Amino acid sequence: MTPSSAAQRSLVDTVKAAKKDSDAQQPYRELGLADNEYARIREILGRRPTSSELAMYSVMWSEHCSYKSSKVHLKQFGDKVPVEAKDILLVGMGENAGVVDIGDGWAVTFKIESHNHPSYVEPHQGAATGVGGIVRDILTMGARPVAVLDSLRFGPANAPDTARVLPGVVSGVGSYGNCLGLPNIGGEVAFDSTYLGNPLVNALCVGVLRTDEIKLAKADGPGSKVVLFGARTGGDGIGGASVLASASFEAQGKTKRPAVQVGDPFAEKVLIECCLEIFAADLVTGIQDLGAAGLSCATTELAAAGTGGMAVDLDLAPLRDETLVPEEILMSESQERMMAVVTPKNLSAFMAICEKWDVTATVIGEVNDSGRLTMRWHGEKIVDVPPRTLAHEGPVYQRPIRRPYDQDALNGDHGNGLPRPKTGEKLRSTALKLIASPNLADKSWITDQYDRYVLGNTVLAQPEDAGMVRVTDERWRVEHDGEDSKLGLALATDGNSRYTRLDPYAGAQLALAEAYRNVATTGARPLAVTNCLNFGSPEDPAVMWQFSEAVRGIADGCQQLGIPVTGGNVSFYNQTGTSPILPTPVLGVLGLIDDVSRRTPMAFDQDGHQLYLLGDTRDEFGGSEWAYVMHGFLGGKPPAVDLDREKLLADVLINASRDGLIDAAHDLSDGGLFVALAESCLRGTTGVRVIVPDDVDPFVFLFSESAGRAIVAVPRTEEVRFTDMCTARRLPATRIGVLDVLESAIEVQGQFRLPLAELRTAWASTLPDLFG
Amino acid sequence: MALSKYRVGVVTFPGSLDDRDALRAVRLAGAEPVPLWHGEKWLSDVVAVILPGGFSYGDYLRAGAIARFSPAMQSVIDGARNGMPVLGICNGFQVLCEAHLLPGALIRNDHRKFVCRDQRLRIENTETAWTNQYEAGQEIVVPLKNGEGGYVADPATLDALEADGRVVARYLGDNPNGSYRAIAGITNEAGNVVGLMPHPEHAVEELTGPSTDGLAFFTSVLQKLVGIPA
Amino acid sequence: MARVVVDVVMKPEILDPQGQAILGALGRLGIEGVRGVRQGKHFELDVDDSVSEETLHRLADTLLANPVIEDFSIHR
Amino acid sequence: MARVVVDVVMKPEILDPQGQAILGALGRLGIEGVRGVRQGKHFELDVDDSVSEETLHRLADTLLANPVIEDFSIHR
Ligand SMILES: Nc1ncnc2c1ncn2[C@@H]1O[C@H](COP(=O)(O)OP(=O)(O)O)[C@@H](O)[C@H]1O
Ligand SMILES: [Mg+2]
Repeated sequence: MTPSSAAQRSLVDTVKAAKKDSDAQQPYRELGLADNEYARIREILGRRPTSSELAMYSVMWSEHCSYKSSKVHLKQFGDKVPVEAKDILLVGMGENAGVVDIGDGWAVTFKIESHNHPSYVEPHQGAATGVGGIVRDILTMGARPVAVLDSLRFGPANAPDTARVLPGVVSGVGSYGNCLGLPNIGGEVAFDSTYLGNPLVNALCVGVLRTDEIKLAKADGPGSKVVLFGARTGGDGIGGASVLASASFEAQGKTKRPAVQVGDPFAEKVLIECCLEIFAADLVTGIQDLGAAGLSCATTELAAAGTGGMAVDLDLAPLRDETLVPEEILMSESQERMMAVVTPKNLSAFMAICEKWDVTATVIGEVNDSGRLTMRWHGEKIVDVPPRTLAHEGPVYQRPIRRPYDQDALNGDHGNGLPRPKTGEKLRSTALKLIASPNLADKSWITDQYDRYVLGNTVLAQPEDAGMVRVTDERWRVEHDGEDSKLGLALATDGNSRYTRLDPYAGAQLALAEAYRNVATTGARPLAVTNCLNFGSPEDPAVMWQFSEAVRGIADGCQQLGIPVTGGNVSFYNQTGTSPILPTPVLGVLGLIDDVSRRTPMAFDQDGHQLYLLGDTRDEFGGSEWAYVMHGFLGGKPPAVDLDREKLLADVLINASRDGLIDAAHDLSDGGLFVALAESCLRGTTGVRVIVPDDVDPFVFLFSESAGRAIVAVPRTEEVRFTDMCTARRLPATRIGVLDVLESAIEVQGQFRLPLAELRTAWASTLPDLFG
Repeated sequence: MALSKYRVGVVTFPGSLDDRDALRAVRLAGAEPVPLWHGEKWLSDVVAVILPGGFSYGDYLRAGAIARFSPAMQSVIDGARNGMPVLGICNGFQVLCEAHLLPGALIRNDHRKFVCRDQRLRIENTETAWTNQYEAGQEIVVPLKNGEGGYVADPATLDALEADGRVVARYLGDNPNGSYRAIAGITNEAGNVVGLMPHPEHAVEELTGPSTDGLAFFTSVLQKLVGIPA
Repeated sequence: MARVVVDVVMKPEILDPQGQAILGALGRLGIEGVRGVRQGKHFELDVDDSVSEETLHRLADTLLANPVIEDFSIHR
Repeated sequence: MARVVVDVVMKPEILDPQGQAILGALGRLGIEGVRGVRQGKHFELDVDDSVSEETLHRLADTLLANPVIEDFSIHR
């Protein structure tokens, strides 16, 4: 034994000691536990917790892990699961990620998660480890991760701190995903001063598995071995533990532990391949990734979900830093680690695969039926707890809720008096200014740093409305004469914080509707939903009102659209000082397409195709990009939500794609029709000639953000069939122009003409000019 | 003669990423794709080898620096010296340079960012084992994606490469990574070893690539093996 | 004009994936006896004599190193 | 056990984009008087005393540096 471990051993707090000096003072408040929470821990244990137990309760009962403020609200997602969705949900909320059945023996798992605060402190590593964490969640379900998306929010594009945060976040998302070999197929980027001191980094991962291969986080079968594998445990991300350490070890001159984690994507790539080989050989009975709360979370969740007991020798955990004490090991958030439950019979085969991939694997414990999770440190018992009390029976709060005092004033200040462009010339300059504004400008400075091709199944990627990948693998080809599957899945994420500030219920539904519409625009049928709820402090009743309204909006919206919420993540305490960020629920929608070759892209490439606008355009500028860019104004009401209309629109887009009636389609959202036209033209090779319908104001026509709309390019030969379809289904479809290869411009007849070259320069130069 | 009897190997190193894509391209070209593991010396009777893209060993030190020492590479190096066709794509190109099968080196892109985009190239040498199905001067579009894709070598080496016609492909339009003389790919003197920074294996299917221009790299090697002159 | 060297290394408690990868490769190279490797950055600056210690320190602290995860040393 | 440092720098004739970028950023930071910056790699090795000079040289020459583009120096 080295001298340092001898020293540690003598200082370690044991169950025996805790029974003896049950009244010893403990730094539970510094660890974020409330008086009543600490009292409950004592009640559960019948004594004071050991410092290791205190460390475990403090992380497991934190807001982040226990969902103590959000649980009562999130319950609605389960209660309101649409009937039509029940039989596709193979695994619902509560596991690492939900799993949905997509037919042909395939299943899909997907989830979005935040890594906001670390990305502010160390943008590159914070964002990188955010990607790493969500990928492990997907892997844990038994799936091969097949794509990622990222939803990003930064302060003003020209703010000096954005120049620090954005390039780091982008290189972090990029380098981690690229190095794992996962195509990045979509996401979003938005700028607003609300995020200056608190950027948002939300990452989504999707994985594919066979329906009979789902893995769950449970430790089943007494005698089974508990294996910790992957990277060694270091002192990463245990800011909280330093409180404990300093309380007991200050005299020893303990160094401060870093609050940020550094990721090793190469280690994760190897871990993924190693796990997939282990899964294919069917060698685990349960598996859990180590994310937030590290070993505390993995051991308690596995034990709580299985036979019920587990005994761990914590000193067997391989360490990167030999000076770590048990409390720190339990709280460490070192990346690229997994925990598996393996029967003794399978153990040697399991270890052999780990060896092949050069992955460190160590048996650190065993499953039992004691109903207790116990841990020893060099033979001394330091933990003895009922695991459910950590994993599932944490505190639950009904936080006070109050509508913000300024909500009525905000909604009443509708901005109808804001000066609007009246002449063709003014409309033209408005169009140019909008398209060059950071929120609407070309994002390829960012997305060109992401590999979208790797794995060879990417059918659509950014800037398309949704990313789409083919679902196929070697096993499929073997079973189908060497042919790849035609099945595809589509994914889109959306969120609009201004809409949500104006009306959190409607704003969240608008985000849901937009992601849903984006998926349908590509020809895929929306199937399931994930969400990342980025809000301020739950202790602020006004924030809690926004939160509860948003959750209610999502739950009701999903029920109405007939697609279930399968999982997600809550990120509270997004604030600068005491100012919360604008409420930012980000919705991810997954869709399915039977035949990827029928996908609908956004590019206008087809000379002479007729341009149709689907849906109704109203005078709706509350929370709009126009009000924000041209007037710096936020007020009024967001656009009206009509989910039945969204469903109808989606039906038409999906059927038209399947029947070959449309060759291009693009959803209308921020910036309205003009922006959609510009994006489709710049993506393709043709210009458009557009006619403003007689009874419509050109400004409203071009820039309103009414929901439930899309533009489509219809071949002349299919025009009758297409319009018949819309008429039969009662979807308003207005012919507004024609694609024209000779007219290399957007020409709005009678108003203005904007050459595509000029448009492209304005659109494409904004981000490079800012970020180099 | 049926082409598919030809076994073309793709080496997977820890951290290889585009190995599956390379295997798919081999299959679509009509050969039999054979996955090879970096830890095995035995090349499973393949007649040609592809070193795929990715980040072998994380590329932390220098791209390709560690992979070159693997057992499989020892056999690949021997094979290459004896005329076996070897194609290194992206990370594979870096490995070939580190292994001194090709001259020069690849360094961090001059703009210091990873770049993924559809790249126009001109095929400059159609005599190699991997490019004989292209026409001289043919322009193609294939994906490019790299962080360390800047090709560098001393002026004498560059001049020699040019003089011998060993520049296989050159970037057209903006130089995407600062490569000297816009070099995208080179070959050895014998023309059996080719290193290429862009990714032809991502341009073999209409559905998933910007074009199918990349397929000819994989059919070229079959023509070479069958012995039909290009 | 003076040559100043700034070396930047990861803080000891932070994971150094680069060093780990090199350590793993040594076995294959047949090199024994290397117990630990950490990889950092090495900067060589040519600076006017007028440049003060404080300036160099600020330069290292803000641009060359990220003090959240890295330590640096300056050799003039 | 000994601490050995190996510094690796690009040969002068090879372009160093990272050094250039730092030079460019100095202006924005308001730092004057820095005329040139080159970025290289810095390795800290913990080696047994038994490890010979030749072994270290081989390690630097074959693994840590690529002699085609880089020079190295070893400090024991
Ligand atoms: N906003 C949300 N909507 C639906 N499910 C949620 C949401 N937030 C969290 N969940 C679910 O709660 C469970 C625990 O979440 P989390 O702690 O983020 O998982 P993990 O432990 O894998 O990081 C997961 O099943 C997750 O999907
Ligand atoms: Mg998890």
